[in-house]
Amino acid sequence: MTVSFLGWTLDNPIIPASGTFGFGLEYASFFDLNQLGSLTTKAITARPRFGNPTPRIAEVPGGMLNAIGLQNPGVDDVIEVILPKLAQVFQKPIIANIAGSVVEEYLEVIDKLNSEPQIGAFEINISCPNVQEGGMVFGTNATLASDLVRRSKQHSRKPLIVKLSPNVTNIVDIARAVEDAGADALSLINTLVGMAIDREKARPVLANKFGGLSGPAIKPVALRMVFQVFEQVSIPIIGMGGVMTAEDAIDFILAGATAVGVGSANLRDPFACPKIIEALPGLIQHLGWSNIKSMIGGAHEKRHHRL
Amino acid sequence: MTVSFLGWTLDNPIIPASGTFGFGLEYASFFDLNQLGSLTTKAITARPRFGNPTPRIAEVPGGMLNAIGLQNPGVDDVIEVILPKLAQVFQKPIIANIAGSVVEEYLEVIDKLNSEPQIGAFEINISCPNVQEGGMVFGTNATLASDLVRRSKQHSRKPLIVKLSPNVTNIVDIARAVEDAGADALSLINTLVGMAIDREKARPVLANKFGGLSGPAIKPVALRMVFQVFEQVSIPIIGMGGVMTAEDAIDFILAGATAVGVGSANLRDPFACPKIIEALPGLIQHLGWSNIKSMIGGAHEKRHHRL
Amino acid sequence: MSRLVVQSNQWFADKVYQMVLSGAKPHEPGQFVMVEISKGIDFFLRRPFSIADSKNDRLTLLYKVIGRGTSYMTTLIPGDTLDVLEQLGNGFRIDPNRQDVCLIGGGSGVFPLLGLARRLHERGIRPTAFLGFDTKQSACLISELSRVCQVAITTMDGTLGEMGNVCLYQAMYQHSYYYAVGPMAMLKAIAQKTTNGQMSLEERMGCGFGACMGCTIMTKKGPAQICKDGPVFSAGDLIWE
Amino acid sequence: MSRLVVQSNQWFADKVYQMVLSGAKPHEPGQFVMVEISKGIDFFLRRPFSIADSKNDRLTLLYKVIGRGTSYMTTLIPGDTLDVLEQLGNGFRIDPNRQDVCLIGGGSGVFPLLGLARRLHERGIRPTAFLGFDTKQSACLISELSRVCQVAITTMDGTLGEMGNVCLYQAMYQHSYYYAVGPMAMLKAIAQKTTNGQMSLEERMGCGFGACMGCTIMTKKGPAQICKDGPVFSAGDLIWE
Ligand SMILES: Cc1cc2nc3c(=O)[nH]c(=O)nc-3n(C[C@H](O)[C@H](O)[C@H](O)COP(=O)(O)OP(=O)(O)OC[C@H]3O[C@@H](n4cnc5c(N)ncnc54)[C@H](O)[C@@H]3O)c2cc1C
Ligand SMILES: Cc1cc2nc3c(=O)[nH]c(=O)nc-3n(C[C@H](O)[C@H](O)[C@H](O)COP(=O)(O)OP(=O)(O)OC[C@H]3O[C@@H](n4cnc5c(N)ncnc54)[C@H](O)[C@@H]3O)c2cc1C
Ligand SMILES: Cc1cc2nc3c(=O)[nH]c(=O)nc-3n(C[C@H](O)[C@H](O)[C@H](O)COP(=O)(O)O)c2cc1C
Ligand SMILES: Cc1cc2nc3c(=O)[nH]c(=O)nc-3n(C[C@H](O)[C@H](O)[C@H](O)COP(=O)(O)O)c2cc1C
Ligand code: FES
Ligand code: FES
Repeated sequence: MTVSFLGWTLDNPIIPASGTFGFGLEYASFFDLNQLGSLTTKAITARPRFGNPTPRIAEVPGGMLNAIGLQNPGVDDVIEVILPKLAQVFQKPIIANIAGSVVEEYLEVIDKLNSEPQIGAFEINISCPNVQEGGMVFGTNATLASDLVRRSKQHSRKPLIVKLSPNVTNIVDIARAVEDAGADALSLINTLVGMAIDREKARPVLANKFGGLSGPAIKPVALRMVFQVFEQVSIPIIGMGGVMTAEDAIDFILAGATAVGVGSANLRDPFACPKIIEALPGLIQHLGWSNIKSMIGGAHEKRHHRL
Repeated sequence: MTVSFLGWTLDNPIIPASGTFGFGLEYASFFDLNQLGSLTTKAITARPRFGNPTPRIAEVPGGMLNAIGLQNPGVDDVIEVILPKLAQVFQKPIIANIAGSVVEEYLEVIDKLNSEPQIGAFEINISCPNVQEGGMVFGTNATLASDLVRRSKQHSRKPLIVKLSPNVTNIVDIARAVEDAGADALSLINTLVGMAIDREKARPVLANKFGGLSGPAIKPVALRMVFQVFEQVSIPIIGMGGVMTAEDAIDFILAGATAVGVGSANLRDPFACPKIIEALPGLIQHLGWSNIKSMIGGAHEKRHHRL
Repeated sequence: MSRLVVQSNQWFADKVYQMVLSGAKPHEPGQFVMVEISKGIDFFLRRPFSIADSKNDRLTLLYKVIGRGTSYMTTLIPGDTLDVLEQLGNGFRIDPNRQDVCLIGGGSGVFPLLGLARRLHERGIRPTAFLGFDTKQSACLISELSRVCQVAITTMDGTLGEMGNVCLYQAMYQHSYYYAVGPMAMLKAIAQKTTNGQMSLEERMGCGFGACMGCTIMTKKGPAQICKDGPVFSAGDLIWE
Repeated sequence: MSRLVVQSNQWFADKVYQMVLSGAKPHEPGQFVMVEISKGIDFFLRRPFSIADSKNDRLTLLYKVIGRGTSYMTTLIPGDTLDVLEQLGNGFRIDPNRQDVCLIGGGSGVFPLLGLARRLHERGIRPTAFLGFDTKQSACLISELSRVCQVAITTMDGTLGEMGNVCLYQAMYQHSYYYAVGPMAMLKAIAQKTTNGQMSLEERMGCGFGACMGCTIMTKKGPAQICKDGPVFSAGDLIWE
């Protein structure tokens, strides 16, 4: 079940996705977090953010929309209050998801978090669809994306994962650009921009009008992007989008993911990750593989061997 | 229930979407086609096309993938064999969906169909994700799209609807470009590019690897694009993507659609369209509106009045 | 997370059903549960429902049929099981020394007041309940509440009790403390008169346990999650636009 | 499209269930139905199943548990209803003057042969059935078929009948005409020996009635839809790579 990722050995490839797992603390009352491969924090910004007005959540067929708007207590509070609490319930390296309105905000957060030993890697979020400034703007423009990644890389003393937006014409272009700019790994995908309408009130359900679509509905798009990017880049991929079961996780690994992010599934079922982790070994055996490493990219005709 | 669209009066806004309704003939054995507002044909190309190898179909959460690859008997057969048959079971103007590998192929089909009186409008398909050449290539590049539309417009003696691809960073850019190039209306959306993996065989389910995602899973993305485009263009929109019920159809109208395309739903339930048409009047009344026209764009803060 | 068994699921009042579940953990009045409507993805999110009452392993929910999920719930029959996330939220805080309290419920807001009234009654407190409904048909819980407290009723159309809006009921402001549950407009009107009380809030929820930040409101003490820091708030902490 | 009622739904052989539905239209052997697994979007597409037998308003399906849909089907109980698109496809063509015919079935391919054998029997034709299974446990329909025709069996592991692949069975090529249903590899092997017969094909289907072009194959007569122009084809019309 172990996989090598960014130089660490993950006990298993399952990593809760940013924004669906808070800072882990709520889930610690449900199960022992150390069962996880790693965990990704909610997006961290330089200063506290309240986010968008409510309603921030809508149910849609096969998934949900969210327009949280990067609510978080800011990097200082994360360092002073949250990371010490998390250290008591989770002893593996975590992934810190980082967001900002401008490049300088990303750099400020990186500078401050650089010296936190709990953090194993940064995940640069250039794909949040729910904020006016920054966020997805970086993720939908190869030049802006690669500039941000290059400068982040100069500041960062930890491996840099870049989380891509699926709301683009050509995901491979962006993936290549950030790889060239120094990214150590990619996370894909973030949410698709969608909306729901309250037909009784004849207005959008979300106060923010639009929100990010996640859940099983986006799995085919996510799989396709992981598959395409795997063939064109040589850095590892955290694949995510609609993973609910061990079967879904395996699909992402066969498409080319080294690790698998689990997002909205945690909200529906707080035990989603441990259930997936428990089911994986049996499934891998049933499918006739000896280990996860050998399965990475297994659905490609010419499978690359890059472990 | 009537709406004006391209100068015609549709008895109702429900129009089966291209590729899910063949050329109507199969459905004529299920119900009287004249109940429909109009109907859209399968894509027509200059010469017969066999399409992609099978499997061409996969089920995914909340929808399906298809990689038909524009199978059709070619424009000559459509004119000689199919349109006369269709004339016997459907007496309203139809929408002919047109595709091609190169601009000249589109123009050839338009030239040939121009003199067919059954055809009320052309729907230029610049968004088929399942062919190597043409198709989505036009729909994901504003310059190519507007060039194709401009030249099609010069040839066409019928109103021109342009069917957009959702696989783009900015749908509004493309919509504006084709409006400027002379499009009379827009259809959105075509399918999202996705994939499914056969994990037992460790390979893509579809012979074509990737396919077009349709069904309820894409409804939030489709609604968002209709909503965004409605605010930025002044030509009417046929909204589609995941419409299964009258409620879904109303959501698209409130988002800004003048007519509503029903696609995959027809495959699951051949009576989907007549059922939706039957349910609409009661639903409109329940929601407190006097007619459909007044609902178009009703979910926008500043509602445009463009009927 | 538990699998609870439907013991009964019956019509209770106009568009309102009562569901009794067994196998449940104990709950405080004011807490809520997140119910998985069915397996599969037809209902992706769980639905939040307040505890109407909780006794031994029995949990009573009262639910109004609003949309897809609650419509589906009416089709469940005894013996069916439901996956439920239990013991969510903070619940009402009860001060045994505070005797002169009233309960204010508007519409579905009356549901969680039943368990609260019973709990107060166990503690020797007999509050007055002011209940507001649209019309006689939708009125409910009156006989149940009458057993443990005094009940005063308003309906918008005057078909039962006094005519008008419950928050216009002057008598309730004579009590020194309140517990209020109901539509935002009602809560706001009450808070503008007095903030001596607790209010239970509702919002669309992604998780129900503090992970998704879907249900955040700004309070005088900073951002708060309705699902975790609430749903019951001190009226004085809330901010109204 | 009809709502059929489940009359029975029982284990039939290893991983194979038999479902009898009432309220059905009459069907020809070789035709198929498209079954809606459940309402809602948990199963977006219908599933195609051949008619194992059709009598009065009763339709018998035999289904192998393969994936999500067929697993779910095993949970249905008598009285449940299913939305079914009926009378799809062309069915086997029977020539009453052709007496010396054999049936060839591999795995689940044996299911539609039951109705065909019974129909041939009604017409006074008594074919020989050559059935191939993986192993004894998965063998089925032998006693049912024995009543209306002669049966010869092969299993891959030799646990029942002759050991080996059914299409290697030389005896069957002594018959002047065949009806074959089974995996593509089996059909191809047979077609390479002789094309004097009909073959029923399978493919993933979007609609089942000719609208989506999901099930197209190239034949010697041009493109054909398995769902509409088939599923039964003259072996001589098929093209093998
Ligand atoms: C803490 C809390 C306690 C509640 N207690 C009760 C109760 O005891 N009895 C009762 O009848 N109702 C209660 N509600 C409201 C109840 O959750 C909604 O009526 C229900 O979720 C509607 O589901 P639906 O599928 O029928 O509606 P739909 O409109 O089809 O649901 C679509 C989505 O919107 C959400 N949603 C719709 N209305 C609301 C709402 N008012 N609040 C939160 N989410 C909503 C649904 O949960 C779902 O995710 C409570 C809500 C909260 C937040
Ligand atoms: C004309 C025809 C007749 C058939 N008759 C029978 C029969 O009598 N008995 C029987 O057991 N099976 C029959 N099959 C195969 C049967 O349709 C599949 O086994 C079934 O659809 C699998 O569904 P699932 O949800 O369990 O599998 P999943 O793999 O979970 O299904 C996923 C999707 O793939 C499709 N699919 C998977 N396998 C097949 C397949 N072999 N053929 C077509 N679609 C497939 C499903 O319909 C569904 O859309 C027939 C198929 C066809 C085309
Ligand atoms: C409520 C919610 C909040 C999210 N917040 C963030 C975030 O802060 N940063 C980020 O990079 N992604 C965020 N995401 C995106 C997820 O991490 C993930 O990429 C996406 O939801 C797809 O995975 P899923 O389908 O498994 O949910 C959020 C998703 C949800 C549902
Ligand atoms: C099987 C299938 C074939 C399709 N073929 C075409 C086509 O030939 N031309 C076209 O413009 N769109 C085609 N589409 C796209 C649909 O017209 C429609 O835009 C899309 O499916 C979204 O709508 P839906 O979710 O209601 O299916 C096809 C869709 C399906 C499912
Ligand atoms: S509903 Fe998720 S934090 Fe409250
Ligand atoms: S399955 Fe749709 S055409 Fe055959």
